[in-house]
Amino acid sequence: MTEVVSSATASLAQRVRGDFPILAQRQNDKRLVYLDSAATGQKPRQVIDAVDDFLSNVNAPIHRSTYNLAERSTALFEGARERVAAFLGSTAEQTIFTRNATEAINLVAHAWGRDPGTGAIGPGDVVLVTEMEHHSNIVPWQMLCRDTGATLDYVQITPDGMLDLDDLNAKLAAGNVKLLAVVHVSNVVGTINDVAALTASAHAAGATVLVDGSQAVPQLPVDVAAIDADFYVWTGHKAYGPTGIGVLHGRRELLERMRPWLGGGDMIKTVGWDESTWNDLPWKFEAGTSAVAEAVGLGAAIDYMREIGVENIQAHEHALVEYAMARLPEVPGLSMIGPGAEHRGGLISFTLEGMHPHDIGELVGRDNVCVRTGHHCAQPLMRKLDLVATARASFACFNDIDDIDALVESLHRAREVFEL
Amino acid sequence: MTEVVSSATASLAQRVRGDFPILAQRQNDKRLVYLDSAATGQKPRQVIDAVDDFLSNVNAPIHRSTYNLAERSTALFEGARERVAAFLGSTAEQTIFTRNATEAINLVAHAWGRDPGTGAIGPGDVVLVTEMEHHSNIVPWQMLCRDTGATLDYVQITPDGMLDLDDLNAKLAAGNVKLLAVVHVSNVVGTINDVAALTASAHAAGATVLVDGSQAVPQLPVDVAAIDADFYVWTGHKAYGPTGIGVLHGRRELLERMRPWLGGGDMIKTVGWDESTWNDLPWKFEAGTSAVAEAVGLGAAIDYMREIGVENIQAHEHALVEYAMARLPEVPGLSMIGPGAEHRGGLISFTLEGMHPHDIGELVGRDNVCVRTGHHCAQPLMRKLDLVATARASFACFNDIDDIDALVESLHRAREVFEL
Amino acid sequence: MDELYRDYILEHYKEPHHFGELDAPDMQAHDVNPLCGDELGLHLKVDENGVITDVAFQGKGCAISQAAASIASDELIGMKIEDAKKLDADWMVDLLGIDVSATRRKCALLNLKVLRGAVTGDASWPDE
Amino acid sequence: MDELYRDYILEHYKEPHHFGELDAPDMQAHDVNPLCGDELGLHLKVDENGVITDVAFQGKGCAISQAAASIASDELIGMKIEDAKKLDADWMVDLLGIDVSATRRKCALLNLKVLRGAVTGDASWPDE
Ligand SMILES: Cc1ncc(COP(=O)(O)O)c(C=O)c1O
Ligand SMILES: Cc1ncc(COP(=O)(O)O)c(C=O)c1O
Repeated sequence: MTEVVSSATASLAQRVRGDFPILAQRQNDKRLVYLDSAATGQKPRQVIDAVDDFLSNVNAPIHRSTYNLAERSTALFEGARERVAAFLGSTAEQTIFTRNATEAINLVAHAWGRDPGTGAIGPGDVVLVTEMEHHSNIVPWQMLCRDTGATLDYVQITPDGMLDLDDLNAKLAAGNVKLLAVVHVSNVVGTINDVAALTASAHAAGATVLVDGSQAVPQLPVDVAAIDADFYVWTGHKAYGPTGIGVLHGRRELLERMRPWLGGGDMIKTVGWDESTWNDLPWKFEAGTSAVAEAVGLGAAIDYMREIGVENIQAHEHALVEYAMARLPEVPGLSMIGPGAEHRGGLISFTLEGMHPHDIGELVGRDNVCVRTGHHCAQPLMRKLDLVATARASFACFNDIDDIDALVESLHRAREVFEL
Repeated sequence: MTEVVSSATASLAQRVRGDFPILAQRQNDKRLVYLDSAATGQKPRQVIDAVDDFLSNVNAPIHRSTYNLAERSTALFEGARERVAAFLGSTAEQTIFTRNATEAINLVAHAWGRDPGTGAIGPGDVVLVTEMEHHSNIVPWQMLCRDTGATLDYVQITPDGMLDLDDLNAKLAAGNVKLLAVVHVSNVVGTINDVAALTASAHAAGATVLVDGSQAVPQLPVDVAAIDADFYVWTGHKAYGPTGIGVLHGRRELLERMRPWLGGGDMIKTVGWDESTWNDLPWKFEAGTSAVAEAVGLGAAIDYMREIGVENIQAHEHALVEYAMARLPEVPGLSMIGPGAEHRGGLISFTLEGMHPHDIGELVGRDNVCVRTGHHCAQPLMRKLDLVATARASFACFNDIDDIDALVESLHRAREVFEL
Repeated sequence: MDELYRDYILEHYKEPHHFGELDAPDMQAHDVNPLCGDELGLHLKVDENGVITDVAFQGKGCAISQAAASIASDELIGMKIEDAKKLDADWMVDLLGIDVSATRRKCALLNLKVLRGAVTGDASWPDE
Repeated sequence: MDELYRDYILEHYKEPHHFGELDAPDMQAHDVNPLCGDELGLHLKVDENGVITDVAFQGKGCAISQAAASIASDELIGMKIEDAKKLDADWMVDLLGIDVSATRRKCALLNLKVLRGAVTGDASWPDE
C-alpha cells in the first residue's frame, strides 16, 4: 500500500516544493519538515512576490485618488476581492476583508448579534456552538451572551470526535436557538462537518448559521452559495496567504440590514456633525485603510490554489492522512484522536504515553520536524476529551510521505531520549 | 532664500531616494513625484525586505510552539513590539497592535467606552472631539454616543485652522466631558496641536484623553509618556511601514481595568464552557492570529526612521513646507488652507479658483505628480471651512524642492488645459 | 485639444445649463459621491402627460460631473418619465462623448444616479 | 546525555516528589500557563514559626514544569515563608540546573509563579 500512496502523492508535493522558499531551510543539516500548516500556512513565492511587488511598485491609497498608482492599487485590491469571492462562490459585495477569522466572527457577534434594530440576540435566546470549536468561535459568543442575557450551549461530540447529530437536533427542536456557530473542519480532531446539511437543519429551526471555514478553505473546495450559511468566515494566513487578512462572506440581506460595526474612514457615505450615513457593501464593514498588500497577496494565494486545483490538494492530503494513520501507530504508546480517515481533513492529533506533548514538540523540533503542541485554542474540547494537550501534525500541498516518515522516526528517537 | 533651502533639504532627500523602489517608476517618461504620504506612505526597501524575508524564511505560528522557526517568529514579532514601544517612549505591555489607527480608536470606543464595569460613558456625558478630526476619530464616537445616550461635541477651530482654546476650555469647564479625542497633526489643515498641553487641561477637568497620532508619528518625535494621554493611536502604513498594522498605546491602569473587546485565540488564559479568563497585557487585546509579518515590517520602519533621525525628517519637511508656501501662491487663483508654517506639519491643502480639486488631481496626475483630492475623510471640517474638497500635497523624507517645483509647473499646465 | 477636458465639457462646466432650483418640483432627489464628497441635487417638473417640462440641478462637483448634469438636463426636457426611467450608463457616457476612466466613472454617472433616484426611487449606482 | 532532559529531570518527571494534595493546607494557589494550557496547583503547610513543613503539588505538565515543581518542593520544606517570598527566577533556573530556552522558560517558572501566588498573592510571572 505504501508504494501506491507514495506515487500518488509524490507528484504534487515534489512539483510544488520549489515554490516554497522556506522549505530550503536546514537546521543541523536536516531539511525542514513543516507539519504545522493548520496553525499557519507557508507561503509560495508567488504570494510573497505579489506582496513585495505591490509594496515596491504600486502602493498608493485606494478608492479615492485620481493618479495612476492609486488607480492601479485600487484595481489590484478590488480585483483580489473579486477573485477571492469567485473562488468561494460568493460575490464581491458579500466578501468583506477583516484581519483574520477571529475578527470576522467578532464582527458578526457585534454587528449582527448586538444590533438592537435586527434584534438578533436577547434573554431566553440560545447561541449554539459545538464542543469542537476553536476559542475564536466560542469566546465572542460567551461575551455576547454575557452582554445580552442569552444562553450559550454546546452541541456534544461523540467519542470519536464527530458531531452528535441527535444532540444537535434535540437542541434545535427546543425552538430558541438563534444562532448555530459551527466549524467546517476541526483544527484538533480533524473532522469534516457536513455544513450544508447542518445549515439546512438550523435554518429549518429558524436559526441563523455561521460556519468557521478557517481549516476548510486551504484544503477542500468550498462553495458558500451551496452551503448556504448566513456567514462563512476564514483566514488568509492558513490558506497560503499573508498574515493580517481574513474574510467574511455574508448573506446580502443580512449585511444590508446590519448596522456597521467599526466606524471611520472608507465605511461612510457622508459624515455630519452628529450622524453619518454608510457606504455600500462591502465597504460599509471595512473601516479605515485596508490591508491592501495583504489582500493582493491573498488574491495571489487564491490564484495559486486554483492553479494547483483545490480538489488535487484535497486528494493529496487525504492520501497523506491515510498513510500517516497507518504509520503513526508503529510508535509505541501513541494514540490518535478523532475519526477515521474518511471523515477527516489533513491533520492528526495524537498523544504519546509517558511524554507530554510539549516535550514531543521540543524533541522532534530538534530534528527540524515542526508539529504543534498544546490545547490548540480548544480548551473546552480538550476538557471533553480529558486531555491537557496533544501534539498535532497537519498537512499542506508540499508535504509528502517522506515528511511523515521523518516524523515517525523522530518520535522513536524522542522516546529513546525519555528512556521509554 | 530658495538656494539656502535647497541645500538644506537636498542632502536628506537625495540620500534616501534610492531606498524607495517605487520612486524608480516613470510614466510618459516623467519621474514619480509622490506628494501623497499623508494618505499612505511609501516603503523603503528595508521594510519591504523585512516582510519578504519573514515570509520567505521565518514564518511560523507565534507564542505557542516549541520548534526553531516558531521561536524565531515569536522573537521577531515581540522584538518589533519592543522597538516600536521604545521609539515612542512606551512599553511593550502598553503597546497593542491593531489593523490601523481606525481600529485602535474603535477598540477604545468599545473596550473603554462601552464597558459597564469602568462605567465610562453614559447619558449626560460629553465626548469632545475637534472640528479638525479625521472621520476615524469622529464616527466611532458618534456610534458610542448613539448607543449610550452621551452627547458628542466639537471644539471649534479658528479661521486659520488652529484649535480655539477658549472654546475648548469653556467646554471642559462644564465638567461633563468624559473624553477628549484630538488629533496630533491634522491631515487637512496640517496644524500641529500641542497635545501635551491639551492633555493636561483635559485631565485637570477630569476627562480621559485619546490622541490620534496618525500623521504625527511619521514626521516628528513623539514621546507618549511626556504627552501623558490615556490613549495614543497611530497607523503603520503612513509611517514607512506596511499596510495592515496600527498601534494603540494605553495607560497601564486603564488597559488592565478594561474588559477585552475582541474574543478568540491568544487573548485568553483559560476558556471554560461559559466563561473565560484573559491573558496579560498586551495580548488581552490581540485576538486571533496577529499580523505578524506586518509587525516585523513596522519594526523595520521604526529602525529606518531611527536611523535617519526623526528630528531630521521633521526639519526636512519643515523646510519643504516653507519652500512650498512661498512657491504655491505663484499659481494664480491658488489658496492655501491652514496655519502658517510655524504651526504646520508636512502638508499643504489648497484650492484653485475655477478648477475642482478632482480635476487638479487628474491633470497633475498626468505629469506623474501624485496629490490627494477630495474631503480627506474630514467632511465636518470641510463643511466648517465651506469647502467641498481640496487638493493636498504632503511630504516625506524623500521629497525635495524639485518635487514642489514639479507640482507648481504642473498646476500651471492644468490651468492652461482649463483655459484659465 | 485635451481628450477628456474637451471644449464643450469645459463650457458646460464653466457655464452649466439648468443650474439652480425649481419652485415646487414634482420630483427630486439628492445624492453624494462617497469617493470625493461631491453632491448633486436634481429637481424635475412633470406635466399631466408624464413629460418632463423643466429641470434644474444644484451642487458642487468636478468638470466631468457638472458637465454630465448640464448636458443631461438639456436632453431630459421633453422626455417622458417612462423613458427617463430606462436611461442607463451607456446613454450617459455616450452623451458625454469622452472616454471615462474607471476612477472618473462615478463622476460621470452621479447625475444619472440622482435622476434614477428621483424617477424610480432606486438609489443604486447605474453600473450595478 | 541530553542537555535538557538530564537523568534527574526525567526521574523527577517520572516519579515526582510531593505530588498530590494536602489536607487543609495553610496556603495554596493554582495557575495555568496560557501558552500550553498546563495547570499547576500547590498546597503548603506552615507551622507557627512561619516555616514550611509540608508541600504538595498537582497538575499535568511537561517534563520541565513537573521536574521544576518536584525539585522545588524538596527545597521548600523547612524554608521560612519570609525566605520563600524572596525566591526569584534565577533561584528556580539554578535549581533546575539546565539551560532553559526562552520558549520553555514559562514551563520552568510556572511552579515559582504559583508559589509566589500562594505566599504573596502576587500572580505575575517571576520574570516581570
Ligand atoms: C489624522 C488621521 N487620523 C486617522 C487616520 C486613519 O488611519 P487608518 O486609515 O490607517 O486607520 C488618518 C489617515 O487616513 C489620518 O490622517
Ligand atoms: C478552526 C479555526 N477557527 C478559527 C481560527 C482562528 O483563525 P485566526 O487566528 O486567523 O483568526 C483557527 C486558527 O487558529 C482555526 O483553526
